[in-house]
Amino acid sequence: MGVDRRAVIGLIAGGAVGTMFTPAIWKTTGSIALWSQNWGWIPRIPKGERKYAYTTSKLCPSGSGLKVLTVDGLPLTAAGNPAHPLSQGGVSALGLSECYLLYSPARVKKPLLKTGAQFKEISWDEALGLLADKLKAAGGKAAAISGDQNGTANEVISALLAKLGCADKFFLMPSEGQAAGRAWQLMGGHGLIGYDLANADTVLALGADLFESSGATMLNARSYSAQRSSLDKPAAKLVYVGSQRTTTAYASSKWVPCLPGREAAVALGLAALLIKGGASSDAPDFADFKAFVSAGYTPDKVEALTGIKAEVLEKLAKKLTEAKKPLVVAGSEFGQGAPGAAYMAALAVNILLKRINVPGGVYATPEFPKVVDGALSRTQMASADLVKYLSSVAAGKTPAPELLITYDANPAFGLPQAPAMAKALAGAGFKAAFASFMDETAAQADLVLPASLPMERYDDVVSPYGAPFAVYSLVKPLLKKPVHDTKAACDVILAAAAKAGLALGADSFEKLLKTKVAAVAKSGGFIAGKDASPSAALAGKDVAAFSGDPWKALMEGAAYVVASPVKQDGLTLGTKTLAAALKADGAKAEDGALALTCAYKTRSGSPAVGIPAQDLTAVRDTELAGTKTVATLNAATAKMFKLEAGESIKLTGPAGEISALVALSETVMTGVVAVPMGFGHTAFDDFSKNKGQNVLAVMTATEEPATGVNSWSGSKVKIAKI
Amino acid sequence: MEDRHSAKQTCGGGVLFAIMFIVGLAGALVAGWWGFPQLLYSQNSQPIRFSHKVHAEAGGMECKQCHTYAASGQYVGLPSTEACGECHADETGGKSDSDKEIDKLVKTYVQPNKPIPWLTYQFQPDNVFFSHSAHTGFECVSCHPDVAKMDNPPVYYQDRLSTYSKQTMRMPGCERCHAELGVNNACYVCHK
Amino acid sequence: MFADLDNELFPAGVTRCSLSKFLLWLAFIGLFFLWGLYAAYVILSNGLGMSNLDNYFGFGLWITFDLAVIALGAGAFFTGLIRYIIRIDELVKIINLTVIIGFICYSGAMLVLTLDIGQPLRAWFGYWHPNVHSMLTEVIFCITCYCIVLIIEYIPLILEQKQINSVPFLHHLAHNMHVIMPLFAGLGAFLSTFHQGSLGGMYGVMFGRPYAFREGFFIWPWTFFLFILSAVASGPAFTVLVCTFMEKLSGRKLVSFKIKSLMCKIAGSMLCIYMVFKILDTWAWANGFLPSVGMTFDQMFFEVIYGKWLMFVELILCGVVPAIMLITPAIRNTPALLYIAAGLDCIGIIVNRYVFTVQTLAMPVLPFDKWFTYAPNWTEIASSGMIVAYGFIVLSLSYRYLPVFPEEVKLNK
Amino acid sequence: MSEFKEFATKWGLVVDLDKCTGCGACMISCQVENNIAPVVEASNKLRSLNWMWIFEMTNGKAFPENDAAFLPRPCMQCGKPPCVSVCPVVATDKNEEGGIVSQIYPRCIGCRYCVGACPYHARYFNWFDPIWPEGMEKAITPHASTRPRGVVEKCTLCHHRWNYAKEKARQEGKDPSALPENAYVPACVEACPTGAMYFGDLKNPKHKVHELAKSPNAFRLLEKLGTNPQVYYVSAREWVRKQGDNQLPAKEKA
Repeated sequence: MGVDRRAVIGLIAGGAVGTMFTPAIWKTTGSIALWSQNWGWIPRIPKGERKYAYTTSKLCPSGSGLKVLTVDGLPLTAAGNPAHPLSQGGVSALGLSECYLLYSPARVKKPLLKTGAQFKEISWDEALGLLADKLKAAGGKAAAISGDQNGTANEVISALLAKLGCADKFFLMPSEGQAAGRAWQLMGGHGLIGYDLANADTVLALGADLFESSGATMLNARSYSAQRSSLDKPAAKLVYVGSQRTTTAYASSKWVPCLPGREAAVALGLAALLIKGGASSDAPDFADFKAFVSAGYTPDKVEALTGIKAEVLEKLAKKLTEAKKPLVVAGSEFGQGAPGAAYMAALAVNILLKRINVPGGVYATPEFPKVVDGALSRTQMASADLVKYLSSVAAGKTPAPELLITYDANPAFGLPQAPAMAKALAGAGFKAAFASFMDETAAQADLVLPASLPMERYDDVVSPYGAPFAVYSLVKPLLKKPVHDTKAACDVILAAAAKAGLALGADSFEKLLKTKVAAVAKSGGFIAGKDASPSAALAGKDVAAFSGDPWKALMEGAAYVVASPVKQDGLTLGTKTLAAALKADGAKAEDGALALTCAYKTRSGSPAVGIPAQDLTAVRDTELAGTKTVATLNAATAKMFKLEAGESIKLTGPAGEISALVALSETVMTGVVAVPMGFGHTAFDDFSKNKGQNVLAVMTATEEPATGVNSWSGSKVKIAKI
Repeated sequence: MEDRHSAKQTCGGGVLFAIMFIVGLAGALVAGWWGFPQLLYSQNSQPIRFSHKVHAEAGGMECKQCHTYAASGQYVGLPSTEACGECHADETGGKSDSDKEIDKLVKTYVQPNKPIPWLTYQFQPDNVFFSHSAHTGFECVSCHPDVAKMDNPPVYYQDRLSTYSKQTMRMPGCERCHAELGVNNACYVCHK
Repeated sequence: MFADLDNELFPAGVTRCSLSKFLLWLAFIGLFFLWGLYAAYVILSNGLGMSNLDNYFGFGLWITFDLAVIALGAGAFFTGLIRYIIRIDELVKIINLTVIIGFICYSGAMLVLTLDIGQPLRAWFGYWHPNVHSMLTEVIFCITCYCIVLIIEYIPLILEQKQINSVPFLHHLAHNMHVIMPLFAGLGAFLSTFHQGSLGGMYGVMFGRPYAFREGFFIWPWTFFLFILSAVASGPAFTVLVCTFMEKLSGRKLVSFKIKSLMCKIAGSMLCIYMVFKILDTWAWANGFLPSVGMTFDQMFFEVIYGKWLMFVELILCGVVPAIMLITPAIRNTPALLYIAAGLDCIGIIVNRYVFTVQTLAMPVLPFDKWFTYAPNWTEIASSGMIVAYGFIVLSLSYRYLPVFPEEVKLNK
Repeated sequence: MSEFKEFATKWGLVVDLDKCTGCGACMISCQVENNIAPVVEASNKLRSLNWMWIFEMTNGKAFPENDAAFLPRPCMQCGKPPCVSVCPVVATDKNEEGGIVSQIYPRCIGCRYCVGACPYHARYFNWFDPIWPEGMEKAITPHASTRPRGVVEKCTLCHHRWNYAKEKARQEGKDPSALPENAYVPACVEACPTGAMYFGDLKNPKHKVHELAKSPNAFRLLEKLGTNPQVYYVSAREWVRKQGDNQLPAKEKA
């Protein structure tokens, strides 16, 4: 062998020494470290130009204006639009989610037709043809459920049903707005009601979770904020009456614990005390009212009904009397299911306090003109009760519809006694679901029509419930084209209607909205802005009426506001209805049953949206522990039921049962179990699915005598260890 | 093996060792300084042989005319396909190399309105925050290659491991200048 | 079979078990090693999320393991110090073993650290971009340097292997290295003292963590000095235990009991000094520092898992008791009692490292926060086990082929 | 321990705990703004990354005497940060005007010493690579680079927004070092519906936080440890203020 070991060692040694003096090792080491910051499987951030676009949130019920950051034309993050009166720069968890939800794994990407147990993808032409055929065939036996609470889309759908001859089968998903609207009508009120928190100096929230689920939540929160500089004493007081520390209770100066569903009794108790203190009203039924509350709602009786001590109630009444601008807002602790009587009683207190259509009081706001022939008005829509209808279908008293259209609504998940309701829905002949996400309702539909999300379509937000002024703003597409093969649902409805020979007078929703804007702009209102604050206008400041191109202004994210209330005549205190509705009040609870309350948080999404992926991080481990719902009781209640923290329990209602883990917290009143809402999805994506259980399943919907409103905020459950 | 103790072997081995050591050393130096960079960097050319010279001299265009600062100054930006299309809307049909290149541009990008995947020599990684608006006092060429005089765009060398462009200004470069000018060198001035 | 294949490789004059038996033993240890290797792969390919560490417990089993083995490996530097600098020549009979144990402990600790840091590809940043204020920088530099020193100390031992040593060049190299070994022993002692201290300092400087924070002397918190003392108090004892364990396994006498007793006398003396200071420190901490930040001694403990019993085990049962046992000649000279005392000594130091790592992090500092608990999962256990297996393998090979114990031939005649 | 210098500008956050509802809008806006990937197991708070986290406080009394509050916790941007001096590789520093504690992801080796050192749990480690649901990576922002697994991250008070504000000031020919109030506001502060958070230069008397931080209702978390945070809290409730730091039982009685 010519080369011996030494030579090889020499070569290797020389090579090694040489290599040390080249960049090979050092540069490679450095490059590897640089590589670790550029791993190909981790997304890169966009580099293009940052711009802002303005639109309105359709996913958040508060109707907030959004300021959306875009890079290279793609919407990335949403913040509150500071110039929009309903957001004033604030944004809720749902509003925040509008950008990334575009890419949710749960999105429906193509029209789907159910064949057997499976969905198959079909073309839009097929889908449209099928829908048109079904419309033609359904005749008067159709029904529609809309998840939109206020938009012009409801005009389109209700007009379609009217053309089919079943306008009475147009339903909204239950909301406070409907129940409050119904109550207002029963008292002889006109217009929609709203609450002027910004100008009030004492706000009493009766169950109404003002910053989370009740009314124009963002406007409420911003009004609250403006009254508190954190340096001086707050310019207004906020008292929360409810069975648990809700979002609103945490920000209140006082939390007055009260059994769930008993808001009416509190209000009437206060009314009795106010009248005793000299309050009166020129309402025609004042005398009857006085007699009714004086007899039935003395502090002692109220204490028995609500758990509020007599002296506490008296203090509350005193606070209201002493306040210059008191305001009482009733609602449900979870944004739905409060009895009509609660709203009526609270409105009656406001009437006694002379707080109707005055700054810092309750405002009746005008409805904007309709633009679709045959459409229902907001007031008319409020009268149709979906829970009542479906209960009747479930009981076999009313035939199931042959065609059921659901629009941005998820009734299979979002209604009380959910399993029973879902069953009633399943009985419909043909179910066409306009859905952006594969939700529980879409999953059981025959035809799923993928709907563009607000950032992909034109839409509008019209005076959300609770706003003390009429307000109109537009939703516009921020993307050049939808992320998936989706269409704006209303465009599809208009096209299908035309195809079925039921033309609704417009061939695109965008054009229809232009007509709507033109009609709205004639209402003598103004564009809200820095010098044109609706709250200031309500307080008496003159604001110049708008002139100019309203479409252009609204497309830039502005809000058109009418801040003049609807005059009231013949307003009553609703004594007769109240008396009838509350006849059963005070009935003894069943043994072993516990009052159930829920907490709804926008961060846990909504029935039609599911839990937005990024919001999940804000869901607390006191609501959801892994995949388990957490039921919260205080130590005293737990002791009564011999429960300990961490134990598994079963909660049973008349229509179903759910399981939960026990957590102890003194933020819930004795005798009440609090279960978070918005969990328990069986559809959607991994961020929603199999997370906790749906508390609506154990709720009991009860039809209130006289008002006809179905309520479930006072549900009771049986509780047992498992 | 057995004869490794012999003096001759040791002596001869020593010389051989030294020779081989030098061979190894030289080989490693060549491999490390010449071969290794070939291996590490991929060489890429721009999607279109764009001549800055033609545009700057013959066309009389300013740098900023195409490389407009974005309103916020964050990203100097490359011209959009539309901007190219303003002048090069139609194919020239010419036979010269330049004409063919223009036709390639028109056919591949302008007409279907597709973004041109230009390679950015000074491309900074995501973790760098750089604002052109804070550096307006400098000539472009104090950091960027002086392409204005170039007829052919320079070759783009990309580190295969780190994916960085070889020409990218690296942290010590930024730091040096900041230090010399007495500008803050705190981490977050340039990182995000 | 191949029973005698490697006989030629054994140190002169000793007998070893058959190769097949040895291979079987290695295979058995190898299983643990491979399991740990798989765990390491799982961690490196998916991220540290595969371990049971979490937002509250950034440090867990691995850091405890590191600190413990580094403390127990302190026998190397301290025995070296005494042997070469103070010149207690008798220790030459066990010094090789201390070097091997030191090498295993330190190289093992560094292996675990590469798993424990989230970005192993950037591990060298510690040298390239050091923060001179960080105790961890001191640790990184000292451990690396000391590990190199240990390698340098280990090499001559490898070179003394019968076959290797027959090469004149290597023989001379080994000899020359032995000659300069006192230099390295000194250097090692310096480096090791420093990083044992820095490891303690790492905790002592965490002024946001009242459980661990200590005031101190110059730039070093008291834990700096306590960690040095506790390491030298346990290292020699651990060496004795390992040696005894090897004797039991191999069935051969390796080191005379006299040497073991001497080692334990050294350990015991150091433990006495350590306990005095440790108890003083604990007292000052409980009565001086804690009240100054509004906390009480009782608040530092939680239920059983982080209960006060841990502290009593550490200070009394595994501190004062073995200290007394080891400095009492009568007890120390009874083999069983000596081993028990040495064992308690080592356990005490492990408990110390554990509470400083885990309890420090478990203790809620914010008044509205709560205690969280931590238990390692299989990936952490397996990868730590891998290091133990690695130690067994290195030690087994060294014992079989290297003249580790100068007295072995004599003792087994 | 090294000492840290004072800065002419000290960005400070003041949270009014009486106005905080615990709604979580701050957490979500932070999450989206700073490209923290959503995780399916996000309700596991021991593993999720929350630069902004909301603690629950209670006065410890039984119903109905019970009172409770939420405490949003960003990084405290301590004047003397326990996390900075411990970092072995200078991946985190407090070296810029404004006093925001930086955290440089490409430099971090992931030793988690800073995580252990921070008593506020403000530092988070990337246990896994950040993976967005397929397609959702199109909605990540240009504000913060994505972090690979194995590095530590934390609240930066949306430092990028400060950079943008300075950029804007430069373009408008204004002094970027003298920003008016609200020219720079972190995402959490912007998103807070009830306006519980205030932001500005603690040293600038024209900024509201300057006065708020001096309010008798103001306090900081764990002041006794000497971390000297730049985040303040205010509450009119004494028990809330007291829970900002550990109190010896004897002192509580006094």
